[in-house]
Amino acid sequence: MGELKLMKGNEAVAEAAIRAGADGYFGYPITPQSEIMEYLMTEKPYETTGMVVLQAESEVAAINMVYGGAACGRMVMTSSSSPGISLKMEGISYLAGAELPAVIVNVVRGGPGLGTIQPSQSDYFQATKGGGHGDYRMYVLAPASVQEMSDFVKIGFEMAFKYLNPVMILSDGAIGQMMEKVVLFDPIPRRTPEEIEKQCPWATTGKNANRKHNVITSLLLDSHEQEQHVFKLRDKYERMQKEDVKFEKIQCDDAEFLFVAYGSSARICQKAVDIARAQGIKVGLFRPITLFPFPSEELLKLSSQIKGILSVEMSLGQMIEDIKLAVECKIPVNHFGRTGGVIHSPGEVFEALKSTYLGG
Amino acid sequence: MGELKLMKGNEAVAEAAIRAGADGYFGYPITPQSEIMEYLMTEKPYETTGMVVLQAESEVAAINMVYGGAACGRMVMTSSSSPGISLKMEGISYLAGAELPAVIVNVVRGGPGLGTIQPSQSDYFQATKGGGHGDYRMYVLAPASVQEMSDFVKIGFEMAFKYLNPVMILSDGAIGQMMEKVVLFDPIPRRTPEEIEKQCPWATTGKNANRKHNVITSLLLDSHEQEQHVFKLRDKYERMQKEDVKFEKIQCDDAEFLFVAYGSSARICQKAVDIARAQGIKVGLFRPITLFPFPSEELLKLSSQIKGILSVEMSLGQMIEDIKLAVECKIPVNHFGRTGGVIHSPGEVFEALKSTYLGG
Amino acid sequence: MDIKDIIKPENIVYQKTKLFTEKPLSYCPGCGHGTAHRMLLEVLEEMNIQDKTVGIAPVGCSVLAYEFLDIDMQQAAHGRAPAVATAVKRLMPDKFVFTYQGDGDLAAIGTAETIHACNRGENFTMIFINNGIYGMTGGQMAPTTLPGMRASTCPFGRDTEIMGNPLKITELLAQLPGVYYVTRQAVHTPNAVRKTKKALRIAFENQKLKKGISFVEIVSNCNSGWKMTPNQSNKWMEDNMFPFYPLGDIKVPQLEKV
Amino acid sequence: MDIKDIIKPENIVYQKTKLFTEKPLSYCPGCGHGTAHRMLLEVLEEMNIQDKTVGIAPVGCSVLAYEFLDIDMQQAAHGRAPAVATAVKRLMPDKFVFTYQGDGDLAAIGTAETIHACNRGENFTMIFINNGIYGMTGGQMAPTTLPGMRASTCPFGRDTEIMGNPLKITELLAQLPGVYYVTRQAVHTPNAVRKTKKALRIAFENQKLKKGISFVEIVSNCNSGWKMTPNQSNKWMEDNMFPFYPLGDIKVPQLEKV
Amino acid sequence: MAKVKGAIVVDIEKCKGCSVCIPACPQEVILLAKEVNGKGYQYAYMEKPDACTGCVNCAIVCPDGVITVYRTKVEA
Amino acid sequence: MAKVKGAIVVDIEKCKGCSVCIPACPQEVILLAKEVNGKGYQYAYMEKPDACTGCVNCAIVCPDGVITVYRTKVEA
Amino acid sequence: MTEEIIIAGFGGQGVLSMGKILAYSGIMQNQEVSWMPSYGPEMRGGTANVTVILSDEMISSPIVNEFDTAIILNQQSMDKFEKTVKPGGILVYDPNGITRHPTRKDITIYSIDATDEANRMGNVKIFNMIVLGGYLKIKPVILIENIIKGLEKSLPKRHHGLIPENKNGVMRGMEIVKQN
Amino acid sequence: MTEEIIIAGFGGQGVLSMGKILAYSGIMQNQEVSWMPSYGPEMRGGTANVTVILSDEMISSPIVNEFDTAIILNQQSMDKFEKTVKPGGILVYDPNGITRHPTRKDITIYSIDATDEANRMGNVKIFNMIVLGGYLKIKPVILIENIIKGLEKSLPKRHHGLIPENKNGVMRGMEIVKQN
Ligand SMILES: Cc1ncc(C[n+]2csc(CCOP(=O)(O)OP(=O)(O)O)c2C)c(N)n1
Ligand SMILES: Cc1ncc(C[n+]2csc(CCOP(=O)(O)OP(=O)(O)O)c2C)c(N)n1
Ligand code: SF4
Ligand code: SF4
Ligand code: SF4
Ligand code: SF4
Ligand code: SF4
Ligand code: SF4
Ligand SMILES: [Mg+2]
Ligand SMILES: [Mg+2]
Repeated sequence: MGELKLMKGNEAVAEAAIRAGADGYFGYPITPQSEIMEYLMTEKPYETTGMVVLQAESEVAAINMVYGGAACGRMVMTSSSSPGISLKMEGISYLAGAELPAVIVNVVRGGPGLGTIQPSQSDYFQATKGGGHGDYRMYVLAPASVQEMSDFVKIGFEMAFKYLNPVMILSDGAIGQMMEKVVLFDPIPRRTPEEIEKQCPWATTGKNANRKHNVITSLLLDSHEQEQHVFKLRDKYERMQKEDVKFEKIQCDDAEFLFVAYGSSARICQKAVDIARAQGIKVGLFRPITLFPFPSEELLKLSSQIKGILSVEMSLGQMIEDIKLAVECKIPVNHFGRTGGVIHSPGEVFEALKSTYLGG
Repeated sequence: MGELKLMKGNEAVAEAAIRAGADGYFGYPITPQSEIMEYLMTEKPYETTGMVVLQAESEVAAINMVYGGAACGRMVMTSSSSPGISLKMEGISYLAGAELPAVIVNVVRGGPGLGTIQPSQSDYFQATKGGGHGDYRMYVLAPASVQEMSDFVKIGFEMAFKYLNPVMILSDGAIGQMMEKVVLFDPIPRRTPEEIEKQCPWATTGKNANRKHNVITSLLLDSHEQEQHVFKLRDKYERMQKEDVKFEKIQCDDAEFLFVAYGSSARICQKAVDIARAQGIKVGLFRPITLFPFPSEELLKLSSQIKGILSVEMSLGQMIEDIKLAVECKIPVNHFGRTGGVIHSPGEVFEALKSTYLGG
Repeated sequence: MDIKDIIKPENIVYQKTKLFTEKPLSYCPGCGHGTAHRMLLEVLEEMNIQDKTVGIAPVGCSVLAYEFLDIDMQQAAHGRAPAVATAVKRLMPDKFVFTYQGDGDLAAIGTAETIHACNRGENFTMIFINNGIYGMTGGQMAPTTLPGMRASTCPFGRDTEIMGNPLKITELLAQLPGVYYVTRQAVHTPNAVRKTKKALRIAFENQKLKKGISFVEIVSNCNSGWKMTPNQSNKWMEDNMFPFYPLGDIKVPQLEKV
Repeated sequence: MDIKDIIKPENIVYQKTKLFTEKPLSYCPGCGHGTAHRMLLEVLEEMNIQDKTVGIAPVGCSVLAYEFLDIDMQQAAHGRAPAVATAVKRLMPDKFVFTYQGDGDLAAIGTAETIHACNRGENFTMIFINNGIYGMTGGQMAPTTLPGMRASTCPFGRDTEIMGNPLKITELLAQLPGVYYVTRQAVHTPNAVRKTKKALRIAFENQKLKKGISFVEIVSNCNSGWKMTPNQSNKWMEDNMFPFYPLGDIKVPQLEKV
Repeated sequence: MAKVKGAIVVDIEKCKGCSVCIPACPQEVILLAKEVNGKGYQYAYMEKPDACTGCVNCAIVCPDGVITVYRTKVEA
Repeated sequence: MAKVKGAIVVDIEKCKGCSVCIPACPQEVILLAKEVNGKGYQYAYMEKPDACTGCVNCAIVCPDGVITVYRTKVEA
Repeated sequence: MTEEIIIAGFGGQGVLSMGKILAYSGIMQNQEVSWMPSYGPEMRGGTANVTVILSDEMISSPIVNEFDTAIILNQQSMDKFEKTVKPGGILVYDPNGITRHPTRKDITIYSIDATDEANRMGNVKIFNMIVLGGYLKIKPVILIENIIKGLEKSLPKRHHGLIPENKNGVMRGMEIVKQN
Repeated sequence: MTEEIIIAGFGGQGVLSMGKILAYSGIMQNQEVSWMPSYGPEMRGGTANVTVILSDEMISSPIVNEFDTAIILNQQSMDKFEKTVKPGGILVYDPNGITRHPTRKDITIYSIDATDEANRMGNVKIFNMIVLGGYLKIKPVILIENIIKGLEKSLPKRHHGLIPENKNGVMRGMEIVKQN
C-alpha cells in the first residue's frame, strides 16, 4: 500500500501529478484551487522528477501552454476555478479538435460572473456539453474525496492518452479545500523522450529522417475533411461510452428511491441515505463518476425498480437533464440543490426527498 | 413599409444595429462575420447617430467593452464566430451575473478548434446551456433569413433590456454570408442620456445627489446572498419561458412526421417538406426561433399527433436533447445532420427522414 | 488648554472625506489600498465631480472598492478594467472615468487590455497599485514580484531564470504616444501621500483636457502577503521596492515641451 | 554558349531548399510570407537542425505554414503562439523552437502572451511578419496599420484619434531584459532577403547559446489587403512602412557590450 | 506668541491597530492601547496628547481614515 | 578572361506571375509570358537569356521559390 | 418560375458580382432572390462560386445541390459542377482554359468565348457581363432593363459611368453564345 | 464512534491548525478523519472556522450542520454556532471578549480562560493548545500520545522544538477547563 497522508484535495492533485510522472503543469492563481500550484512550487518537482511547473500570465496562456506541451506528447495539465475555466474554453476546444491529451482540473466555485469563492457544481453543463465551440466532448471525472482527487489525476492521464482527448476533473471548492486521509499511489517515473516518441508517434518532437513531419492542428479548411474529422471524434466519444463509463451504486439493491449525485453532493447524499434508511425508507445513491460519458445505461437498468429520482446538485439543476434522458423520462426525476456557494446538508437533502416523493 | 434592400445577413445585422438606435458596437475580425464591423466602419454611424464603433484588440476585450457599455445602460453589442465566442465565455457569464443587457451575435462556423470557416450549428450547447461558468442562461434567437438577421437585432435589444440579460443571436456562416431581400425597419433614434437614466436607474452614469451610488457587480461573497441572486436569475429564466418563447410551425396541422430545425437547417427542411409533401408524405417543420427558452410546451402539444421527429442540425446532434426532453421521450426522436462545415441538402434531409421512419 | 476645548467641530483640520460610504474597509490592517482610496476620493471631492465620475474596480483585494467609494462603479472581470473603461468613456465622454487595478490584474492577465487602451490613448485615468504580489488570492507571485522575493508560488524567492524578471510595465506604457502622464508614487508616509494626491489631481485634470491616458502607479505594501507587520512592510518597501521601482514622474508632458 | 549547356545539375547555384514540402504555397502572388519561409528553412538547413526544430504557426495567412515547412509544427490558437512555444521549449529544452506570427496575431490578441514570453526570457526565436493588416480575414486594420492607411475596418484610413496610433511592439519588446536580440528586416529585394537570412541565423544561433528571446520582425507586403500589385505594394512599403518601421538592428547584445 | 495645539480623535471601533500612524507622528503622540476593540484590535490613542500639533500626518497615512484631527491656536 | 554565364529555370506551373523577380534582376532578363499556366497565371521567363549572369537575385526574392539558377564560367 | 443557378470560376473573374447583378436585377422585377457565396480562405486566386436563386415564390432553401443552370468559367469548376445540373438543365461555359469539355447528354450545353471577346473589345473587365449576356440569351429570366437597374443598384455611384460598357458586354454576349 | 466538531473564532487564533492537529492525531489512532475549513476572502482578521470529523467508520459527508462539539473563540462565532450543537452535545468557549454567553440548557457548556492562561504562561502561541487540552479533558477522543504524534506530523520539522511547550499547553488546558 502507498503512503498515507492527511491532505487537502488540492494538494492531493498536485502530489498525484508528480507521482503520475507528469511532465508539466501550467496554471494561474484563483481561489479555491491555488494550493495546487503552491504545493508544486514548494515541492519543486523540477529538481526531482524534472516536471516543469510554470505560473502563466493568465488562464488563456496556461491552457495554450498545455496545448504546446501536449502536442509534444508530454503529460501536461492545468487547473483553475470557474471564471478561469471559462477563459480556457477556446483552448479546450482546440485541444479536442487537435486530439491532444491533457488533464484540466476545475475546482468549481459559485457563479455566474465573479460570483463567490464558495463551492458549487454549477459548471456541469460547461464541462459535459462543451462550453467551447464545436462538436466535441471532454472525458469528465467527478471526484468525491481527497483520495479520488489523487487517483483521478492518474486515471485522467490514462484516459487522456487512451483517447487523445482533454480530460476534465470536475471537482469543487469543498473537495479542493478539505483534508482527508489519502493513500498516495507509488510514483511512476516520467517517460523518457524515447518512450514518448514511441508512445506518441504523432508528437512534434522534431522530424527525423524516418518519418514525415508531424503537424498538430485543428484546421481543416475543406469542410468534408472537417466533417470526417468530427465523425472520428464522435466515434471516439462513443467508444468512451462503451469502454470507460464509471459510476458507483450505494445501497441501490433494494432501493425504491434514488439520489443521483456526484462529487461533494454525493458525499452528502450518502449521509442522507443513512438518515433515510434509519427511518426505514429504501433509498439508494447512484453516483456518476464519469459525467461524460454519462452512465446512462446503468441508470436506465436501475430505473425499473425505482419510483422516483432526486437529482441533487449544488446548482439550479443541470445533470438532471442527463438523468431524464438516461431513464427516458420513464420515472419522475426532480431536482434538489442549493446553489451560489451554499452547500446543502444531509438533513436538507433527506427532507427534500420526503417532501418530493413521500408527501412531506 | 421600410426600405427594401439586397443585403448579406452580416450587413443586415450592422444596418439593424444602427437603425435600432444602438449606442455601441465592439468587435474583433473573424470570418465569416467580419462584414458586420466593416459595414459599420463604412457607414460611420458615429458621424450620424453617434453610435460608437470600435475594433477591439481581441474578443476578450470586446466583450468586456460590451460589459462596460451595458453597465452604463447603453445599447451595446458585439459579434464574432465560434472560436471568438469561446473567448467571450467569461465575459458573458459576467454579463449574466451582473444582469446587464447586451446583444451578442455568433455567426457559427465549424469546430472544434480552428476548424473551418464554413457554416455550422455546432455551438448550440454553448449558446443554450451556458458555455460559461455558473447557473445562467442567455436568451437565444436563431434567425433563418437575412430579414430575421435584421429584425432579431431589434428584438434582441428589446429582450436584453426587458430581462436585463445577455441575448445571443445564433446565426451561421450561411445566413451571415448570403444575400436576400430585406425590408429594413425604420430607424429609431438613440435614447438621450436622460432617457437612459430613466429607463435604467441602475446604470452607472454618475451618482447624483438624488440616489445612492450605483454598482454593477457579479460578486457576492456571502454565499447565501449569491444563492438568492441565482434564484432571482432562475425566476427570470422561467419568466422568459412563460412570456417570450418564439417558434414557427410550417405545415404542421396534419403532419405525421416532424422536422425540428432552426436557422439555415430550417430553411433546408422547409424545402425537404415540399419534396416530401410532393410524394404524399405528411411532414411538417417545427422551427424553434428561441433556442432558449426552448418551445417545449408547444412541441409537446404537437407531439401527440406525431409518429417521429427528425432533429436536423448542422452538428452531431445537440438540440436533439432539448427536443427529447420537450416531448418527454414519448415519441421517437432521431438526429440527422452534416457537420464540420458541410451543409445538408434538402434532398439528403428528405432521404434521411425516409430511411429513419419510412423504411428507406 | 484642555483637550475637549480643542475637539470642537470648528477646529477640525482633517477628517475622512464624505465620499466614503459607511462600510468599514475590508482591507488588512495597514494596507495601502485604503489610503489610495482616500486620496482618490479627496481629489474627486475637491474637483466636485462625484456626480460625473464612474470608476472601474478590478479583481484583486480592491474588487470591493465599490463598497467603499460613494460613486458609481463597475466591477470588471480580472484584468479587463481598461477595456471596460474604454467603452464607458467613449459612450459617456463627458464623464470622468478611472480604473483602479492591482499588479496581477493590470500587468499579468490584463496586459493586452492595458497596453491597447494606453496605445489608443483613451481619455481616462488609470490607478495602478503595485504591491508586488497577488494579495487577494493569498500571496502568489505577481509580474512585479522582485527577484528573490518570496511568495506562495515562489516560496524560495523569485528565481528570474525560471520565472523571468519583474515587469516594469509602467515604464513600457510611458513610451506609448497615447499615454500623456505617468508617475510612480507611494502612500506609506505623510509626504508620499501628499504627492500621490497631487498626482491624482493632475491625472483627473488631464482628463478634463482630453489628453489621453494618465497613469498613476502607487507602490504599496501587502503586509499580509509579505508576511510582515505593516510598519515592517513599509520599511521593506522603501529598502527593496523603491530601488527597483523608483518613485517620481516618468512622463510629464510639461517637461517634454521644454 | 547554349543555354542547355548551362542548365546542368552541376551548375546549380540556387534552388529551393529541400526543407519545403511538395505543397505549393497558398499565399497570394507576391506575398512575402513565402520568402520569409524560405529564408527560415535555409537557416535550418544550414544549421542542420531540421530534426531538432519545432515551429509554431499562428492564425493568420501563415496558419498553413505547417503545410509547406517540412518540420514538425504546431498550429496555435490566434495570438497564443508564444505561450505554446514556452511549453514546447521548456519541455524539450534541447530542441530549437520558433514562433511565426502576423501583426494581428502577435500585437493585438496575443499582446499578453508576447510580452510575457519575452519578459520571461524564454529561449526561442520569434518571427514577426508585419504587413500592417489582417491578411487572412480580408484586410482589416491591424495594430500596426499606419495612420491614414486604408483597411476594411478603416475604409477611410486609420484615424488615430479614434483608433489610436500604430503600435511599435518591437521597440517595446526590445526593452525587456529577457529579450536578447531584436532586429527589423524585409524580404522584398535581394539585399533585404540576404539580411533577413543573416538575422534569422543569428536568432537561431542565440538559441543554441540559451540567450533568451531573439526577435526578428519582417516588414512585408500584403498586396491583396493593400489592394495593389505586388511590385506596387513593395514600393509603397518602402515609401510608407519603412519610415515608420525603420529597418535594422534594434537590440544587438554584441554592441551593448562595447 | 500664538502656539498651535492639536488633538486627534480615533474612531476606536474602526481602528485596526495597524500602527502606521505611530511613526508618522513627528511628536510621538500615538501608541496602541492595551485594550482591544470589538474586532479584537488594539486601537490607537494619544499617549502624549499635549504634544500634538494637529499636523494631520497621522490622519493622512491612516489606511482606514479613522483619525479626525483638530487644531487651534492658543496664546502662549 | 573567364566570363560568368547564367540561366534560370522557372517552375512554370508553380509560378504565380507576381513579377517580383522582374525588378530584382539587374540584367533585366525576366518578363512575364503572354500565356498562362494551369492556374491561370502568366508565368515568368527569360526574355533576354544571354544577359543572365546567374546572380540569383531573382531566385531569392521569388516568394514561391520557383526559380532555379545555374551558373558556369566560360572563357571569353 | 424558380431558377437555381450556380456560377463558378477563378477568384477575380467577377463570379460573385455577376451573381450580385443577377440578384439585384431579380429584385427589380419583384422576384424573390437569394445569393449564396462559397467562400474560401484564399484572398486572391483559388476558386469562387455563388448560388443564385430567382423565384416568383418564397425561397425556402438558399442551399441546393442541383441547379437549373451552371455557368462555368474554369476547369476545376467544370469538374465539380457539371454533374450538379438537373437533367434538362443548361450549362454555359467559356472554353478558354478548359481541357476536358462537358459531356453530359441530358442537359443542353452552350459555350461562349467571353475571354477572347473581352480581349478583343479591349476591356477585360466586362468578361463577366459577356457571360451574363450569353446566359440571358438562352434563359431570358431577367429583362435587359432590369439588368441595367440591377447594375445601378449594385455598383457604387462613382462607377455608374461604366454602365454603358457593361450593357455592351451583355449585348455582345447575347450575340456570341452558341449551343455546342 | 463519530465525533463532529466545529472550531470557530478569529483568523489568527489558530483555529485551522487546532483542527489540523486533531485530524492528524485521529489518523495516528487509525480513525477516519475529515477537516473542512470555511474560507473567506479576507487575508487577515475576519472569522475562521473548521469542521473536523473523527470516526471509526467511513465518513460520508464532510459537510454537516449539526455538531457534537462546538469550540468557540469569539462572539461572532458564538452567535453563529451555539445553535448548531446537537442536543446533548457540548460547547467549549473562552469567555475572553464574549459579551453574550451561551444559554442553551440541552447541551453541556464549558469555559476555559485560555487567553488569560496563555498570557500568564508568557506564550500566546499556545492559546489554541490550551483550548484543545480543555476539550480533550471533557471528551478524550484522542489519546495524548497521539496528539504528540499529530503535532509531529502537522508541524514542519524545524518547529519540532516547540512540541514540548505545546504539550504543556494541552496539559494546562486539561487542568483549567470548567463546566459552567
Ligand atoms: C479570470 C480570473 N482569474 C483569476 C482570478 C483570481 N484572482 C483574484 S484576484 C487575483 C490577483 C490579485 O492580485 P492583484 O491584481 O495584484 O491585486 P491585489 O489583491 O494584490 O491588490 C487573482 C489571480 C479571478 N478572479 N479571475
Ligand atoms: C480567436 C480568433 N479570433 C479571430 C480569428 C480570425 N482571424 C484569423 S487570422 C486573423 C488575423 C490575421 O492577421 P495577421 O496576424 O496580421 O496575419 P496575416 O494574415 O496578416 O499574415 C484573424 C483576426 C480567429 N481565427 N480566432
Ligand atoms: S492581502 Fe495585501 S493587498 Fe490585500 S488587503 Fe491585505 S495587505 Fe492589502
Ligand atoms: S492576404 Fe496578404 S498576407 Fe495573406 S497571403 Fe495574401 S498578400 Fe499575403
Ligand atoms: S493608522 Fe489608523 S487604523 Fe492604523 S493604528 Fe493608526 S488609527 Fe488605527
Ligand atoms: S496630528 Fe500630528 S502631532 Fe498630532 S498626533 Fe497626528 S501626527 Fe502627531
Ligand atoms: S517572382 Fe517567382 S512567382 Fe513571381 S513571377 Fe517571378 S518566378 Fe513567378
Ligand atoms: S540570376 Fe540574376 S541575372 Fe539571371 S535572371 Fe536571375 S536576377 Fe537576372
Ligand atoms: Mg497585487
Ligand atoms: Mg498581418
